[in-house]
Amino acid sequence: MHNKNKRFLPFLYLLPTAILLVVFLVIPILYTFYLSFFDWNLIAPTKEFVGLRNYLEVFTDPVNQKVILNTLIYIVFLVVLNFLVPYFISLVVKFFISKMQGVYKVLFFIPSLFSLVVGAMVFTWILNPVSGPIAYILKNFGIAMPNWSNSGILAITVICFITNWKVFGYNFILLLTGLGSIPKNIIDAAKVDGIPKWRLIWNVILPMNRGIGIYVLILTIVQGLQYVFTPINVITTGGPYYGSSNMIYQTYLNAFVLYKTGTSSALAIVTFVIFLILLFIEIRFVERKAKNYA
Amino acid sequence: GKKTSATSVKHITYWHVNAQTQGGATVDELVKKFNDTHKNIKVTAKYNPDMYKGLMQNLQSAQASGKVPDITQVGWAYDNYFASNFKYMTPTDAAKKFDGNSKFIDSNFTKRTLSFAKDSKGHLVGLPYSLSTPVLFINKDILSKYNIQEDSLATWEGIKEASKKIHDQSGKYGLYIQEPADTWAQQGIMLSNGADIQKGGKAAFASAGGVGAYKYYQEMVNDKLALHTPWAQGMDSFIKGDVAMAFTTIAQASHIKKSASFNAAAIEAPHFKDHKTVVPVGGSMLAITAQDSEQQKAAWEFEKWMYKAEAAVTWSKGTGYLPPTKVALESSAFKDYVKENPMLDPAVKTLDNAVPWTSFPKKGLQAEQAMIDARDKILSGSDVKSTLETAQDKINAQQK
Amino acid sequence: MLKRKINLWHILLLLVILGAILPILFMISNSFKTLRDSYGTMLNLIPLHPTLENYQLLNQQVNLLGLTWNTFLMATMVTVGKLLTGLLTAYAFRSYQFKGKMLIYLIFVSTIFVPFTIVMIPNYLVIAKLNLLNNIIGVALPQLCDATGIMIFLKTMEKIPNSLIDAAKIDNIPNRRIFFNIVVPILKPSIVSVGAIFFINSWNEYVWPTLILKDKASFTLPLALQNYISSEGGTNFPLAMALSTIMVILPLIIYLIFQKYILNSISNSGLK
Amino acid sequence: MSKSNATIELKKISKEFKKNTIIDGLDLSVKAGEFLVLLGPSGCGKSTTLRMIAGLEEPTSGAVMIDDENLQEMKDDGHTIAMVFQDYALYPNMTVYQNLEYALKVHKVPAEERKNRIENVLQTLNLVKYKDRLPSQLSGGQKQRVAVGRGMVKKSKIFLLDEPLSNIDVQLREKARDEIQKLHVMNQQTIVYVTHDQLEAMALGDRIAVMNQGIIQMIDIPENIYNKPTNLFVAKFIGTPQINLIEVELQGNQLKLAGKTVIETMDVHLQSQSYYLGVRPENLHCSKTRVSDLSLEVVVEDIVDYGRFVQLLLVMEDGRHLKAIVNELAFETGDKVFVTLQQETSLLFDPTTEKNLYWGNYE
Amino acid sequence: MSKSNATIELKKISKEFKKNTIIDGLDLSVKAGEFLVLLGPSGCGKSTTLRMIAGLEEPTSGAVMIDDENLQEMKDDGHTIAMVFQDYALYPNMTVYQNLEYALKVHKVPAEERKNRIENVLQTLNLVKYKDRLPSQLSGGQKQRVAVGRGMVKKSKIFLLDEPLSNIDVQLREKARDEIQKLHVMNQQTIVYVTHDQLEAMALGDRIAVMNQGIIQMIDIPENIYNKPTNLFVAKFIGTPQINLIEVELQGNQLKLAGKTVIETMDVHLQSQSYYLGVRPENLHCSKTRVSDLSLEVVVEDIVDYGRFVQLLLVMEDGRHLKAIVNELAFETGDKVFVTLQQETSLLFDPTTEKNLYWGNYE
Ligand SMILES: Nc1ncnc2c1ncn2[C@@H]1O[C@H](COP(=O)(O)OP(=O)(O)OP(=O)(O)O)[C@@H](O)[C@H]1O
Ligand SMILES: Nc1ncnc2c1ncn2[C@@H]1O[C@H](COP(=O)(O)OP(=O)(O)OP(=O)(O)O)[C@@H](O)[C@H]1O
Ligand SMILES: [Mg+2]
Ligand SMILES: [Mg+2]
Repeated sequence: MHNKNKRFLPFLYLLPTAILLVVFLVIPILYTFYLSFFDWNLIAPTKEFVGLRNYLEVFTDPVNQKVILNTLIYIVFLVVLNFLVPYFISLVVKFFISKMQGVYKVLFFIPSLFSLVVGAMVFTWILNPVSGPIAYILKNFGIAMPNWSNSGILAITVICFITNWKVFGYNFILLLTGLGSIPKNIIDAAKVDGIPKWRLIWNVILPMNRGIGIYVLILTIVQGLQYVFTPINVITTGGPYYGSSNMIYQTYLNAFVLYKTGTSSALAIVTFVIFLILLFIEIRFVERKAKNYA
Repeated sequence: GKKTSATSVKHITYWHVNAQTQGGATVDELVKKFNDTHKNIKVTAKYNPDMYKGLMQNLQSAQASGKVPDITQVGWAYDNYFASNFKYMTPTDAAKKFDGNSKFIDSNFTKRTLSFAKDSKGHLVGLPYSLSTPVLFINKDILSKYNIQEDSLATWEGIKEASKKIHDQSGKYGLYIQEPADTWAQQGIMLSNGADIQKGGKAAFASAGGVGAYKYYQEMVNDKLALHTPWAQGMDSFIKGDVAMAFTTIAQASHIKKSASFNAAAIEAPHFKDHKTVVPVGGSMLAITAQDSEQQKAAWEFEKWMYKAEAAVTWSKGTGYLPPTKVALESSAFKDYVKENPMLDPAVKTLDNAVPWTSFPKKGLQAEQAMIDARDKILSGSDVKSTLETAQDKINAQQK
Repeated sequence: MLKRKINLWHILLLLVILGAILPILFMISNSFKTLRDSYGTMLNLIPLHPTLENYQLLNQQVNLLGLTWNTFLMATMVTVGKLLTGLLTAYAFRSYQFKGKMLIYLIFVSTIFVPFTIVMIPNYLVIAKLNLLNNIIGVALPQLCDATGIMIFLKTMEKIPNSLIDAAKIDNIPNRRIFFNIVVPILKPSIVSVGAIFFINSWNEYVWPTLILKDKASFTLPLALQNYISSEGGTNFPLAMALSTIMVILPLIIYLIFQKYILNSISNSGLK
Repeated sequence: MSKSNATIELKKISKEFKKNTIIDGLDLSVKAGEFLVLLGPSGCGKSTTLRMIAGLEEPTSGAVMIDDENLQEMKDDGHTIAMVFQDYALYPNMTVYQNLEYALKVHKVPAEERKNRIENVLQTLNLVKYKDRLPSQLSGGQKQRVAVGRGMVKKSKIFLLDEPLSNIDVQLREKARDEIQKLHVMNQQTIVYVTHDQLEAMALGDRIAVMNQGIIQMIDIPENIYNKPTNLFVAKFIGTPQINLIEVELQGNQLKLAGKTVIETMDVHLQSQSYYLGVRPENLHCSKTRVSDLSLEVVVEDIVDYGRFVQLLLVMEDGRHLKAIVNELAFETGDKVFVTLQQETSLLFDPTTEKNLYWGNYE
Repeated sequence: MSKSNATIELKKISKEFKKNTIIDGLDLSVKAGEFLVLLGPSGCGKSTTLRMIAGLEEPTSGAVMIDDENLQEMKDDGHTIAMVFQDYALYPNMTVYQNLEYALKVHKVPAEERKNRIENVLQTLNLVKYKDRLPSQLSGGQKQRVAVGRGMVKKSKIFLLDEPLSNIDVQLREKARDEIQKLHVMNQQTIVYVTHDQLEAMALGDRIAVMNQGIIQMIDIPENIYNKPTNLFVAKFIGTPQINLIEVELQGNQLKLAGKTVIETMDVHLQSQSYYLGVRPENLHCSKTRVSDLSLEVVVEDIVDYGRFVQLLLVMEDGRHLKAIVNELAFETGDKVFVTLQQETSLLFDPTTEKNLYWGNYE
């Protein structure tokens, strides 16, 4: 058990992952970082060095400012729809009902099996503000459905709802699993002590489930911003006037529609930095325990 | 035997944008036919999703990796961008090199048609392959219900009146103008109000004509006479009978025919009073991107075959586009086809009023984006004149 | 009083389910409608003139079996690859102390936070250099870079008491065997569930394959869907819905088979 | 507060888990203010019974009555019952102090009183210096004390404790045991206390209920449990070292062990046949010299000196073993010893029903 | 197999966890074939010490020597050491049988022998009918037995057990204890056995090491641990009920309790000052009548009948309490009782160093 060559064993285990990461992640990121200092259209033989201009543009161009603001709005919506709502529902399922838990779990998860492309298609049809089923039904009640694709905020809402449809079940299960690992005896103890449920949830359950909670929260933001890419691309292409675009989509737009790799890379790097800040938060609160294993 | 023939076979790849719903099957069919009749050339057709933008995107990556296709279908909007960023062989060169003359080009295409495929320097980049024009699709059931004469729809003013009538009585929208990720249709409206999009390599659409056209459009939207929504949803609404007229590409014809449960028809693109109809042409050209001379030769041969009347008409039927060559347009096969599909008729007629799709020499894609942005802003209510001027200035600044 | 409250919760939950399931029913029902009907009788969940026409058309136009096989192959490669690397990595972190462990771990975990747009182009170039364009492997490789598995496995492994590994160490069980005889079996539920989720996600992967796969013969199902979505030519909605329905069959089967595992993944890791 | 305690009555309680009957028709009534100990081997259903009293588990059939009210229909205000869980069940995100305070706070006990009660309990349980620690920073024994404290602080009518001292070391256990007893004397709560430690049971219980396999084998005051076990199970389960059980023959009035008469009885109403004779180790009278004709001659095989007493392992001629407890280390391994049985301290069990036959002078 | 046991020697072992010194310069040597019990309160470092012997934890300083070889440099073949973990550490994916078999299989013990050994152990530990169950289907006590079995089956030179019986009920514990002892007699392994149960320690240990706060307070044979504790800690930790500790005054040759002479000593080399007098409860001689002038008059405050013995809580005139153990229930609460101390069974501790002063006839 004190064998010397076992020192290298962990690195052997890490090797496959490490190679993959270096080739497909680390080097590409460095390359993108490099590109963010140039003006280039992806294929021209020369790249023009522009220093920090691309970064400056990210923060000064009104369109980019709008997109950054949108990104924040997306985050708020995603957190509410894809995190708070599933969390609430998982608490309800865990603590407030006793029957049918299994059925709910099974059904909630089903949309997660679908591709977002499918989701985006189906929802554009269903939500067509003039001639979709919902619009027809609303019309019968004399309500005109707002033309959501013309309003940035409404478009964002709809797009978030579409990702919500897909992600809800997954997050719900994750959170429910976290709640499931809370020892039953604690709930029993509170029951004997006559502690009201919501109070117990607020005072004990949520703090105990904080690890997985924050994990899901950050996942919701980071992956959510990427998930909305597909519906944006399929439905609004970022419109009206960048009203539904976010930083991820804008990165794509700059790279593959406008062929401004410099701006695109700078945007990507800024996005990455924002995500890293989130990562830092997650480490602070979730991975802290990782240090403890002996 | 087999081995020697195998070595002499040239493999070429053909990149296109035709989805299954839009002629994809026809492309496969044509390619198969060509391969069957040409033992020494084998063409592989590769479909690129997301239309010309998607294809261009893939071509970028391909170029960067050095694995380019041999023949590429390039949308008009990417004309200049393609010309200045990719390596290709011009049809003129190909004809000279492999035929020894340019008879093929001259005899098949009109001057006007060829002009669509020229870059800002006037060089031919590829051969026009598919042509389309915007037309006005109409829901005859609605029109007749509200007693609207088709003649009155020749002008935008007439359309407005008709829309008003329809809207007032039914609450339905009168008009939908396509809103994809380009301003093709909107340019058509401006051109039909006597405006120029570009003049001497500079953007010029913020003229009185351009502003007037957009003001018209904006008012229509504000008054709920025209529907302002992304393309797919707009067309859905038209097909479901919630919008009476749709100003969109002729390529939609067969879809409308197959889906609509009402009496649908098409009429020529309208114009403003005192002006005549001018529309930018839509569609694409075929460019030879092969680098090796043998490949280029095979590509050229494939191209020429594709332009044969029979092939061109077949393709047209499959895609809903108009054929590019004189021979094909005048062939009895195509004429019969138009007879069966009267919606195509106005499109063919409009071809005579078509001009090249404006494509700015520098940063053309960003220029197009600026115009899209202007459209979106105006439709969300911003001041027409200043918005167009800002966009124009922005584009012109990029041209320096 | 208590009983009525519970009923209210069920109503809420049923509403949520309705929101989740109705679009799916809508999708399936439209796949059995003709194009015209899908516009005309959109609201009918039960088709007025049920037809298999879309499925037949689909079968004629694309090689469904081939598409499914491609997708399956790709998803399987990604799943197996991710499970293996994930397990190995998590195990290394769980059971060894070595220099730079925390740093390496952080680097690994941070990959979850890399937006895909950042690496798209460089990755494309790498795949092209490796001559893997138009190849399922080219689609699969970059997808392997995902630390989700590592994180989940590590979290599950942390629940394995130290003394369990210690007990094996005392008995001088070789590491390899500790891994395969003890750790992997204990993790089986989470391996199955994480694997199923990997598979389903990869199955639906869309943006990246679009870039790599050009040849129709190598398409995966989501790419084939593109064939029926066209802005210019109009979208054939019922046909697209038919393909969507076909697309979801395998994930659904996998889900139903492993549903218990997936839903209970971590909580029932056999340890308590 | 109205009354400081309540009666508990279990009426024909049964409990099944997945078709396995764990508790089968159990009847039990606990008087107000009584200290009842549930004693039994691991897995016999003690915790399950307690959980049903706490309302955490619903009986499959039967009813739990608290002060003659059906528990199922009672509105629980959180004041009636306090419970200490076998596995602590501390709120992991709260400090020791907060753990004790939480229920009181929720139920709006005035801050002043709250503080007093908690401080008191902390003192009693030797937890003062840990009061700001989180449960994860405590040792098992400390956690268990906190769990007990959390129950104590509530001053409920009924206090249920599920093996609350099993992880505490003996010294502290003795102290905690004393404290629990004091608490009971002071507060007069009705206490049901689960343990598998018989010393604890003997020391604490007003009455002890000995359970096995979901059935109460005997319920009585500690002395009777020890001296007059109703059946073989109770006899074996209580007392350490275990009671000696030897197969004997009853012939008329005489009790014969391996053919040799060891006791001559009067007043037998039993059939002449084989029985089990039970003698507690301390009742085996050992001497170096023969006391009477009835004395058995055995050899000392092993000696364990526990300090206060000495345990002898004796081997009979036929190889069977007996354990005896003596107060002093008067023998050595290999010594010959004479063992004398006394009728008063010997029990006789029916070999088939395993019931105590109460011969001799009992009953 | 060469030899069936090995010596263990800990040389100036220290262990820190995050700057907290848990073990501080501990020296300990265990003879080959010895049964050493590590006894101490919870958290004193018993498990840590054991884990260092097992090589699971590296000492911060010092060395562990097995048969005079440094453990750090040894190639472990998996045969030398077996260990039973406090928290069982059973492989959850293997049945009981597979758990026992696993290490043997990996180390290629022949199938026949493997089977024999395992069957044997299963029998011994009463586990035969559980052999195909998974650990999750076992009760705590059953799990612990499996854990012990897994260690037994290996027949290693050194067998380390970390509180292996703490979750087993008393009856089974007694049996398991006997089995472990038998096992030791048979296999002659070197055993280090951690417990906080002193009866277990007394019954099992060849020697007992009493630990507190990472320091070995005393290491000796059980009798000496009980009768001649070196310091106050050991005296208090061993024996239940706890030893009575009373502040007394030494005046010349006389020992005075609350001013009254209770013992007249000869041969004192101690200063006249305050000391702690320690008397085990069973050594307090209680009688209804005054035995001598030195007898103390006390009142019985409480009586607990444990069956085999009776515990009296006595209160002195000045309110201080004493506990006494008597064999028979001869007193009643409120009775006046005369307590007589005997010099031979009384210990004297220095109030500052807390060391036993070995007055009287010891040493
Ligand atoms: N939720 C459950 N599902 C199935 N069986 C259970 C459940 N809870 C308890 N049991 C079984 O019921 C029996 C009694 O369990 P219980 O916990 O009441 O025992 P106990 O007397 O408290 O034992 P211990 O002294 O070990 O705590 C055991 O055999 C146990 O396996
Ligand atoms: N990995 C660790 N990190 C920090 N402190 C530790 C660690 N392991 C043990 N300790 C501390 O070391 C001390 C001794 O622990 P150890 O487990 O040896 O106690 P023990 O004597 O076995 O107690 P018990 O009888 O409760 O099992 C305790 O105070 C404990 O909190
Ligand atoms: Mg229990
Ligand atoms: Mg320990």
